[in-house]
Amino acid sequence: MSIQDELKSAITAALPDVSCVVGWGAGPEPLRAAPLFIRGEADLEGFSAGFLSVNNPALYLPSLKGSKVGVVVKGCDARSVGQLAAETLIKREEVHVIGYPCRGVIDVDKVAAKLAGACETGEVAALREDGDDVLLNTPKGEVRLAKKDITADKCGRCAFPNAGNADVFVGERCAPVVTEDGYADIADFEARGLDELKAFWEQEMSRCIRCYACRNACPLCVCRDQCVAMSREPHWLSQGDGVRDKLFFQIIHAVHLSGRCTGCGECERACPLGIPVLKLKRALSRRVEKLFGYKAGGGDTPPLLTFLVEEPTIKERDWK
Amino acid sequence: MSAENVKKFISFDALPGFLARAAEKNAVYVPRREGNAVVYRSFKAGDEAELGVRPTESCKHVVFPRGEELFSFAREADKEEPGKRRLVLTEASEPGAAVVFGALSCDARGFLAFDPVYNGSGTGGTAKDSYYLRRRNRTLIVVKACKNALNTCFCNWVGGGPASPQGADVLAVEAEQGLVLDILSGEGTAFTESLPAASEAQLAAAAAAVKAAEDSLPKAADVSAAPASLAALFSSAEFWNKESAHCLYCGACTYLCPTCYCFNITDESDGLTGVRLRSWDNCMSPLFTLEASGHNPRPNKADRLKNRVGHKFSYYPSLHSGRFSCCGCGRCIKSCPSSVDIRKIVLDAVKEAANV
Amino acid sequence: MSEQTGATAARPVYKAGTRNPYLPMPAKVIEVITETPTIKTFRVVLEDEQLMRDFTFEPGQVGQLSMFGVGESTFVINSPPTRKEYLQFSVMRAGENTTALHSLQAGDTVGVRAPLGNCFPYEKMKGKDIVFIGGGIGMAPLRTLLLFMLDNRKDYGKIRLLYGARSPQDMAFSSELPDWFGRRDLECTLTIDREAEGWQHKVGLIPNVLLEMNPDPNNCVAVTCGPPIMIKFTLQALEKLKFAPEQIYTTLEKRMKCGIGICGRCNIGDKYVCIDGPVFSMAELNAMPNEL
Amino acid sequence: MSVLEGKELRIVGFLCNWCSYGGADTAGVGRFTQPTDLRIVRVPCSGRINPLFVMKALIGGADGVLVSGCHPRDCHYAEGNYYARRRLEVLKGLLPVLGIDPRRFEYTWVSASEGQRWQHVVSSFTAQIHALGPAARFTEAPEPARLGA
Repeated sequence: MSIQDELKSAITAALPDVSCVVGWGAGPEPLRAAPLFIRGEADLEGFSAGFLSVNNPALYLPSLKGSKVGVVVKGCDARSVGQLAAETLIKREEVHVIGYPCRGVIDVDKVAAKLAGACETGEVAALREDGDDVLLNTPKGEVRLAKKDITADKCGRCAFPNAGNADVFVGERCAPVVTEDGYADIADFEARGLDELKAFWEQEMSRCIRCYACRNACPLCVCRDQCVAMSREPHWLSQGDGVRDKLFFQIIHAVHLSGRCTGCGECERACPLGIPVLKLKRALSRRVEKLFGYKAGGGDTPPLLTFLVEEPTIKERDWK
Repeated sequence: MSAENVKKFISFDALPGFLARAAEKNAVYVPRREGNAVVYRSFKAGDEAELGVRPTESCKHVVFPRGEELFSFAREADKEEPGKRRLVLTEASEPGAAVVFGALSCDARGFLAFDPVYNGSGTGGTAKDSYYLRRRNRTLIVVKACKNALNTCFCNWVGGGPASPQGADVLAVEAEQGLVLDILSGEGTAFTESLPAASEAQLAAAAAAVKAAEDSLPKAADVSAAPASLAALFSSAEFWNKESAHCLYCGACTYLCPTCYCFNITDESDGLTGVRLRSWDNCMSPLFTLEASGHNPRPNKADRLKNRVGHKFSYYPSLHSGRFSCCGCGRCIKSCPSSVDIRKIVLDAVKEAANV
Repeated sequence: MSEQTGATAARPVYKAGTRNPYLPMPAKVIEVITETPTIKTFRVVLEDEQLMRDFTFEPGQVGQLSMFGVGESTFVINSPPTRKEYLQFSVMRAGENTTALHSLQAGDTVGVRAPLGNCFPYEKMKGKDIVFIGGGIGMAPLRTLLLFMLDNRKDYGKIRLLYGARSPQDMAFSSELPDWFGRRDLECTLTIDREAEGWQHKVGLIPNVLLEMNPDPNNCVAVTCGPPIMIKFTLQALEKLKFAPEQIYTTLEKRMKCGIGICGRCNIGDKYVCIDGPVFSMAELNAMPNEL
Repeated sequence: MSVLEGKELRIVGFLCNWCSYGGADTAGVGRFTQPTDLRIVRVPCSGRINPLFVMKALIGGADGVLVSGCHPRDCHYAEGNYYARRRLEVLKGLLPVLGIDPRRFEYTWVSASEGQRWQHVVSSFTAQIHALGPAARFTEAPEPARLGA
């Protein structure tokens, strides 16, 4: 049985006990899938998990709290489920987690870069997977791209490709791409120097349209309806179009995710203007990992919700 | 053909110089590639306009800024009564002239959805939005016709086309290493005055390009039943819950949309001074309709998506002679982080209503 | 771009000097009345004397009150157009702006954008009996029409007022009540939800008291305003009393910003409460989508 | 000599009510000389300090931010400063990636009796900020001057 069929059987088996199973189905264009809410076997027809399964279905779980639901997850999505459960934002026993080995997902922006000059991604009429490659039907003919060249950055540093906390796991577990996330991207980025980075953020954030897709796509941004970004009391942000306020929102998002972010990258993927907002969260994750050895998503108590009287890893300034 | 109807031509080589000269007189906005996005930026000499890849955002912010000062206020010391403060209101200064060069046809048509509303149709013309109107009147729009359709394009469903002249002052069609310019307004005539007339060969190439672009669009779906269908489904919670299940109710669709015109008004103050600001608002946000009492007429994302689609394909047409407030640019589909497809919702609604 | 030579639709014309509909008129607060622990009434006069003299409005129209630096919110002008010394607004403290408004004192400046919206169809009501049914702060919009009718008393038949509040302390306009009771051309009924010491009027929920009053629907119009739950049951009571939807008027509240039908948030289907309302007949509301 | 020399910079201090605010008061009562750049915001506990207070100050134009609370084991509310220590220590990781010099933010502990320690902390932190100079401010404009332009 193929992975697809195995997943479908797992979903079918789960359906009697859950109100729906969240997975992926056909999207509006060949390069994009859409989250799929499977409520009955009829909905299963369009289901597919694989290279296009970009969206993190854990996003929907807090809003479905109160009834048992199923969710099909990649390894990174499973980390979000784990973190939500660790923070009691969902009840783990209310979620039926179906895992499968994930070998990476597409980054449409990388496809756009590969096709630059020839056509836009929106002109791709069909996509077909062929082993380690994809074949794209474009107005300029068939284009073959290696999956590794158009796979999301996060997949290149994936240490958890197999949903560790799955209730049902189908397929053979695959080897992690790396065993440790070295945060080399953040180190390289920081090496650009303070002045350049300040200018970088000013330039990037000036594209921001304040749509809050980054926030609403974040599975751990659970207070989005009462977000401080919209609050008038206290008035953290103006509604203006200035770069400073837009950047400050990203700071709010990053700070609120410190010790919680699993690095699923949905914030950055959701940004219609391609602003690399994950960097700020990763900078904090790196620090959390270094100080407390904590990787969000494993189910342990988040490090900022606890403390040690003596903190062996914190080297305070002695003011001598 | 009268003199002002002569089509002009500008070669791609001559374009940067032409735009640089225009930028001396007006703010000129052109699409520019930045990272993975294409956004409208004010043109500076030496810039390259991106006229190939279609802009991620619409150009509506040139006429309808994301954040616009309506007026400022200050509490100034009263010279006559020491210790007292006097309120001073100062209206925002007049905007200057602007040019958008390389807008999409759907972007230009988007303003046609704004126009009647901002011209005071709701109040019988007694309250016109002076801020919008003056910018609208001072913004010249040069449309760059699309060469082909994207998967998400559906301008032909709602009365548009890749080279529709609606809303444009100048319509530019790519041909022979340059642009053939169809001049559609007096301002367009003045703007292109320095340019030579297009040759027969250039005109023929442009006509062929338009034909090819139009042919690249799949046949338009019939959405004429949408207004009645959406009205009929207003109370169908099941339908809207299903259509909105994967929506994450951010504002990407509304803020990228050339026709979404809703706004918020907030005071942003700092001590004794401040501004009343008009900023883009988003009907997908629960705060849009949340009342001070805590009551919200649209508490669920299903209610809000219903309003968004209903506004474009039912309420607006009922108020504005059947015109949809959707220009079919497809940005809401293309940039939706959760792949919500407004075409599917409208078609599903038509189908569902027919079954009821 | 007035001259169009092509197939494009012309832009709407902008004439220099077009009135700025967002600019409030500064107004001086001349009196603040504490009605209840959460409701204050403000009497304001436009600072520009000419504007104040020329200011006209109809009963039921609303205005936006500005606290500069905080924001704007919508309130009915609850003084009648027949009494022009000041404009009166009653404000229940609920959110940021109403809290700021409650800090106003006589002599302070507010901004006013008014009049906005439609009005009660007082012409159509001429020659008819009128029943006002107000709950809590919902009395404010009724006050303007009630006083207007009392000032044009001969145009209307029997006028009755049923006004209810949770407790005697929650009853707004209490300083005016003796006057209203003293009138022979107005039948006044007050009610509170629960028994209170010293209370000499009715005790009971508004819809029940209304049924007890048993107004004759014949040639009668009911005008009601109050919290949603009260409206819901009052409408049921009116239906029981055989009032037709065309005979019932109410005035709605929505979150509003522009007040002139542009900003897009106060719609119910294709109707905008700020311009097509706030006054609607039940018949009109029945024809609109159910999204209150 | 720089025109900025001798000029005050904008340093914001968040001090807990029970220890560090008292410590600053002790320093004042003891007439210990200290630089005057610091503007103090008194908060109930260092645990009350939302890391966003620090960020808002830095983004809003502060040249430096200093947080001071009760010494570990001395928190008036028993554990507030333990949580603060973790949060603020983590926050330090965000500054460089934003292009903000991490030396512009420090946290420490000063008790109500440590007037002298307070004087030392303020003086050395102020000197540190003066050595860095005024912070470059993030633009409020919608569209900054482009990189390289």
